[in-house]
Amino acid sequence: MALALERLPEAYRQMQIIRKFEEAIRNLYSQGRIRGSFHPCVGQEGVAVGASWALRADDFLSCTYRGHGHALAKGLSPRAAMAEMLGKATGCSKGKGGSMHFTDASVGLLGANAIVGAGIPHAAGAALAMQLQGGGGTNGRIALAAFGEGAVNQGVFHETLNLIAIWKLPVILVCENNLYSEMTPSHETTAAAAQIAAGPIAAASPQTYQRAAAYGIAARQVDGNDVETMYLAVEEAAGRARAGEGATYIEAMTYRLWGHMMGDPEVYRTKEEVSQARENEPIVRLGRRLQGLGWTEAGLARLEAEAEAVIADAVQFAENSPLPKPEDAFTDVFA
Amino acid sequence: MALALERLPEAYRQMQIIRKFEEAIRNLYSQGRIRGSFHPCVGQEGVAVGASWALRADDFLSCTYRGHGHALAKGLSPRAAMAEMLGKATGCSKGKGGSMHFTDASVGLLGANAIVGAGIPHAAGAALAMQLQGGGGTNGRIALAAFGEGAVNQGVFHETLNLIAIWKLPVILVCENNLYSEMTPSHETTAAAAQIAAGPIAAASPQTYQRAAAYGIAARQVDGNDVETMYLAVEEAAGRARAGEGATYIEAMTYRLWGHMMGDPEVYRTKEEVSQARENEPIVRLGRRLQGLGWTEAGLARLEAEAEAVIADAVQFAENSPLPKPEDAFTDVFA
Amino acid sequence: MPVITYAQALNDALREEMRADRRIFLMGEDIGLHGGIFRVTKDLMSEFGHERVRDTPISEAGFVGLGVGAAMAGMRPVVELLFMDFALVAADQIVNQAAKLRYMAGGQVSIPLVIRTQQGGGRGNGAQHSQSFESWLAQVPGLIVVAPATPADAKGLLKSALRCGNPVVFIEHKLLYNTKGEVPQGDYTISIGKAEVKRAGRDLTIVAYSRMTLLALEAAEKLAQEGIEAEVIDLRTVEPLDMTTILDSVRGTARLLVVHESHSNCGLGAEIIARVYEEAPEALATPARRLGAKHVPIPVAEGLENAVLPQVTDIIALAKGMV
Amino acid sequence: MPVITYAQALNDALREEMRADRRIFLMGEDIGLHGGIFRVTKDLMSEFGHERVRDTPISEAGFVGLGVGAAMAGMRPVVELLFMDFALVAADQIVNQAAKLRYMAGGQVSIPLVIRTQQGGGRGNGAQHSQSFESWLAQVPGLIVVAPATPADAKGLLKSALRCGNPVVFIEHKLLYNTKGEVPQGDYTISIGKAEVKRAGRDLTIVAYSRMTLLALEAAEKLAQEGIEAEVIDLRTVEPLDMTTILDSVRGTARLLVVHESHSNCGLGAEIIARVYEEAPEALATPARRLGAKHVPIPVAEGLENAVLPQVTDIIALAKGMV
Ligand SMILES: Cc1ncc(C[n+]2csc(CCOP(=O)(O)OP(=O)(O)O)c2C)c(N)n1
Ligand SMILES: Cc1ncc(C[n+]2csc(CCOP(=O)(O)OP(=O)(O)O)c2C)c(N)n1
Ligand SMILES: [Mg+2]
Ligand SMILES: [Mg+2]
Repeated sequence: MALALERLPEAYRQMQIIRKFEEAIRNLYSQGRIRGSFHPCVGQEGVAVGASWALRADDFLSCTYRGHGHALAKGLSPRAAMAEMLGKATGCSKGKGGSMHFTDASVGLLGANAIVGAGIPHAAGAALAMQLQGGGGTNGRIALAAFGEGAVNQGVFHETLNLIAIWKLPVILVCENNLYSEMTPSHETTAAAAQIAAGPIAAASPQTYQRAAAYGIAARQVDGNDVETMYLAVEEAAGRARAGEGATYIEAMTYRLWGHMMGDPEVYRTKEEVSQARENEPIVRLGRRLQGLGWTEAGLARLEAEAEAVIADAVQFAENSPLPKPEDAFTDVFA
Repeated sequence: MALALERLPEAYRQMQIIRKFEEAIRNLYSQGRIRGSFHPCVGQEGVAVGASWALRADDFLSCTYRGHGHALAKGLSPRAAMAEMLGKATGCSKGKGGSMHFTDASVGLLGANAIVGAGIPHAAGAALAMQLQGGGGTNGRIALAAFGEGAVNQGVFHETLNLIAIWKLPVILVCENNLYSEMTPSHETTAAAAQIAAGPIAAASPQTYQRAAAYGIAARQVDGNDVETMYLAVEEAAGRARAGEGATYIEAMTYRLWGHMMGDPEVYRTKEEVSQARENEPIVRLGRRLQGLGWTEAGLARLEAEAEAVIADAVQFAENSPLPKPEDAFTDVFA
Repeated sequence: MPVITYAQALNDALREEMRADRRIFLMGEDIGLHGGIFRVTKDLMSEFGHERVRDTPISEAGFVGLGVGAAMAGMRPVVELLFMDFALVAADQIVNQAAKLRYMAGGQVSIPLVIRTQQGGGRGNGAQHSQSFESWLAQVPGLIVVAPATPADAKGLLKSALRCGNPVVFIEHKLLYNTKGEVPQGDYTISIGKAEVKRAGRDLTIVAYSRMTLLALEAAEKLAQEGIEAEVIDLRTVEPLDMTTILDSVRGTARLLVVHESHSNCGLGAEIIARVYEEAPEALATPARRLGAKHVPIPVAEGLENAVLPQVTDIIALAKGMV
Repeated sequence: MPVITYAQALNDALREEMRADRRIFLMGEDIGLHGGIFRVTKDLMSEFGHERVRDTPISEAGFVGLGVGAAMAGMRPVVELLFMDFALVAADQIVNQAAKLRYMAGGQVSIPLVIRTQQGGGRGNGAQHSQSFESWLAQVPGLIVVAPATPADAKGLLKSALRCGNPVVFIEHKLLYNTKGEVPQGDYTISIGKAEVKRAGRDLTIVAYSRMTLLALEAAEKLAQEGIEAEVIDLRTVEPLDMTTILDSVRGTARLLVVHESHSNCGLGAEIIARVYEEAPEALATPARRLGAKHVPIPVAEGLENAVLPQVTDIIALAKGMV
């Protein structure tokens, strides 16, 4: 089922929350108030919201260091997320995990992962657990793994796809193809089946979904910057998974509007490419769509302001939160 | 070019040498005179001889613990090989490597490998070296990696196939599909593209060559028990590689007539399946072919006796060879 | 008490725990119909079915990773690595994932994952099939590492591992599977982190674990014939270390020899020695010593392999040099 | 002598050696046009071309494996792992392959492969991007492991590594890249396996390497203000260990403190301590001590990370307790 029209404003607001979250971090980062690295997902909010919203609260999700959007859309509190960024005791991981490891077990967020590809088997394993607990069915619950297109060149990606296929695991694989892996255009490092012509969406990009097809996993490419398309694709995949029909691979074409991380000089792409991409980014796209449905600029600005307020509150909460105590470093290793 | 008719008797003799080599080891093993594990290649001699013979002496080869046939066909001396089996100082690796690590740098044998999949990037790396030394050409030399069909589920297989494809490396990938990985039928553990029907050669077997095709690598399945077919396939692939046209993946269908290793109770297959396979094994096949070309049973028996003599000599050499000295354990770590 | 093999003891532990706890399931290569290369999972597939005893592809990183995910989702997976040496293809999932995810999540998730494997040399399996990695794994915060020497300890520790709720690397030894010993009937556990004095003695303390415990005991018997009474401590768990038992013993004997099969360099021998000097420097009358595999890959030929791996004669020679 | 950064020193070493030896080529992520996240391979692609400076996919096992094969076929590959933590996805190729193939072949092949990487914490990069693995790698026979602390040592050791004909894990530190120091002009090398006394002192010996050398030197300056003169040895190579330099120093100072960033457990500190007690037990007036990372994953928040990683204040406190 498609994303209901009456939820579109909410989706717009959710994408704005993610955008403002990243902007706030950039701001704090440039003030030297955030440690470690920060991999912004600006421009990829459509994938995050479309994918997470098509899941149930008790479905599982694993994502990457660039997964703030997925985490927030799945239900991680912006306060706990922002406090984690600032290394506070109130952070979702008490300051231990930081930007690359957002986790919220209460909303099925198994965790973001800083090792490329490594989170994919975790989602598959959670799906296997559901299959086992459901006595061969799925127990109603499924798992989604989100990863970048660079991950398709990591061995564990393949090993896991094969396991998912032979065991018919209720998994959804969402490849967020933003065309680059760090500072390298992914088509330079990613081979694809020769006989299949480049798709319509991004001619130069590798067709990673063909890799999944080689395991007999249903695989397709979609426009990830269109939140409704994304939602529908994941919704359908979730239906298949819950019905015991196995996994679906969704290659969501998108674009990373900012650099790979703070400090990226972006030598690998032109300014024109980026400004062209801005025309097609998910928030602009959904804004146009809402205007088509009768929303005014003022109405959209109100949604944006609401998002702004959510993040301002999160920042304030984080700033006012206490630091962890040094001795807290020695807890949470074992259950 | 096809394997010249006048070389067929020699090929028959070479396959018999491999067969007798394995039989001699089984014999010694059952007497408790060989340590470690032994993974016989009996039934797979056609792949070994067809593949190795289509290479030049200065081409590179990497193979597996089940690679005695490849090693001998590539030119490893049966004496040095048998001495290695018996842990003698005259062994190809001075008793340090044993059955699973046959190496002969002088004939391009980079080494057998006891880690599933691990030798594949070594062949690719040697091919890369040739490409670099040839200034972007292949310097006339190429590399072949032989591995079992179980290896296609190991991450490094995929990582390497992608690297081979994007860098157009002069490599030949020979998957020896003998239907089983240890005691497990490989089709139970190996997913394949759903839309492609099972091939004619072994309906139940996974179509591993489709995995290669997903990287744009030319890929096909051949009858590995027919040494001429095998030779031709590798010969053509070598031509492509030398011409800078890149890699070829050859899935060679074959059958392991003995157990996975000594002591395998073979609970996973029926006696009928094995005896059926005996009709189709490479030595029987080539024998029939030679008879069609006018060879008599006596003529074939003579070739077999020659092979027997080569191995008897190798065993004698090995038995008469000295043991390594304990202090030799501490050399050969560093160059 | 019935006398059974180490392999059977492990098999019993798995069966009993699987009957008691539906969350436990197994993944590994050839563990199903075949019952495992070393027969540890014999007949478990027929009792518990294909769902709970899963033959895997040769994808160690993949199925260890699935184990991590399934553990986070409430199951108690047991994954088998056929040889410890293959931990290297799954190293990221073991070290970066299983060991760290709970910590990185601030304690929100737990990873009750048991990684069973066997290690060690002595059979001529060569450099890629004979390694001992416990000293490496003991370096990794977030992992519990056990290495039982006897059937009874193997069974009791495997039960503890399955109940403890944390990632455990459970290390068996290829040469122990056919060894036999008395095993208590009924349900019992051996505590993780508790060493055992397997032989009392006053002259020196030999600390060992896994197969080296048997060698240490054999050496102790021979030393006794020469009037030297060695106390043999079997660590059973190598991380966390039971320093209490070690220090108690060393305070009595004033001499310490640690024996292990992993390479000496940065091994548990060095660790235990460093801790004894930190925690009870006054206790030792002679410098502590350790014996591990020599610093070369493990060769195949018997004479070479014996030169590299610790032998009973090496233990005796070292012990004699200390008293 | 010109003063340049550690990153520039490495860049110079690569450039000079690549000019001199056509067998050298580089593989790694983003090393080409971008010049590497830490700028160590800056401008090398423009000088040496795409063939010799190769941007790779995110396939560490694959490209380390290609490096092994290319090395056997006569090249001198340098592969870069962006973070040491990623050695875990390539662990089989490093430990089972690069380190062992020569030995298993009875010396027929050689593996002149340099694996460059950076490790360590202090930047809040979290548990999967802050680890130090030198103590693990030092356990692996067949690997040479170097970890220079200064620009001059970095350049001289990288040149030695590229010429030595064996597998070398060349460990840089993320917090050292921007540090500066004098670097000799022209061609020079620093010998693998040679430690250096970076500061002379009579009261205690502090052994360190990589970034911990800088912390040890800072601690020594502060200790000097209190009248304690620490001798600081920079190991530079952690495998093989230069025990001669360590023992010479300890014989003079009678006190030993080892500082490293890898976890304490089974770390180089324990190893060095065990060797000193084996080789010169009479030399020490007080028990030897070591300081490594605490036994938990590396956390992100500053106060937590500082509690886990060795700090200058920790070194000072330990040193004071010893003299
Ligand atoms: C195994 C591993 N290798 C390398 C890295 C370093 N790294 C972090 S992000 C990244 C690029 C990933 O690209 P992609 O999968 O396309 O995801 P994106 O960052 O574009 O979302 C790399 C190479 C890593 N984290 N893990
Ligand atoms: C990484 C790794 N995992 C597991 C093994 C144990 N093992 C040895 S042979 C084998 C089966 C390999 O099957 P296949 O690739 O089909 O080759 P075959 O033995 O049939 O020639 C397995 C699982 C190994 N050697 N390496
Ligand atoms: Mg990307
Ligand atoms: Mg097979």
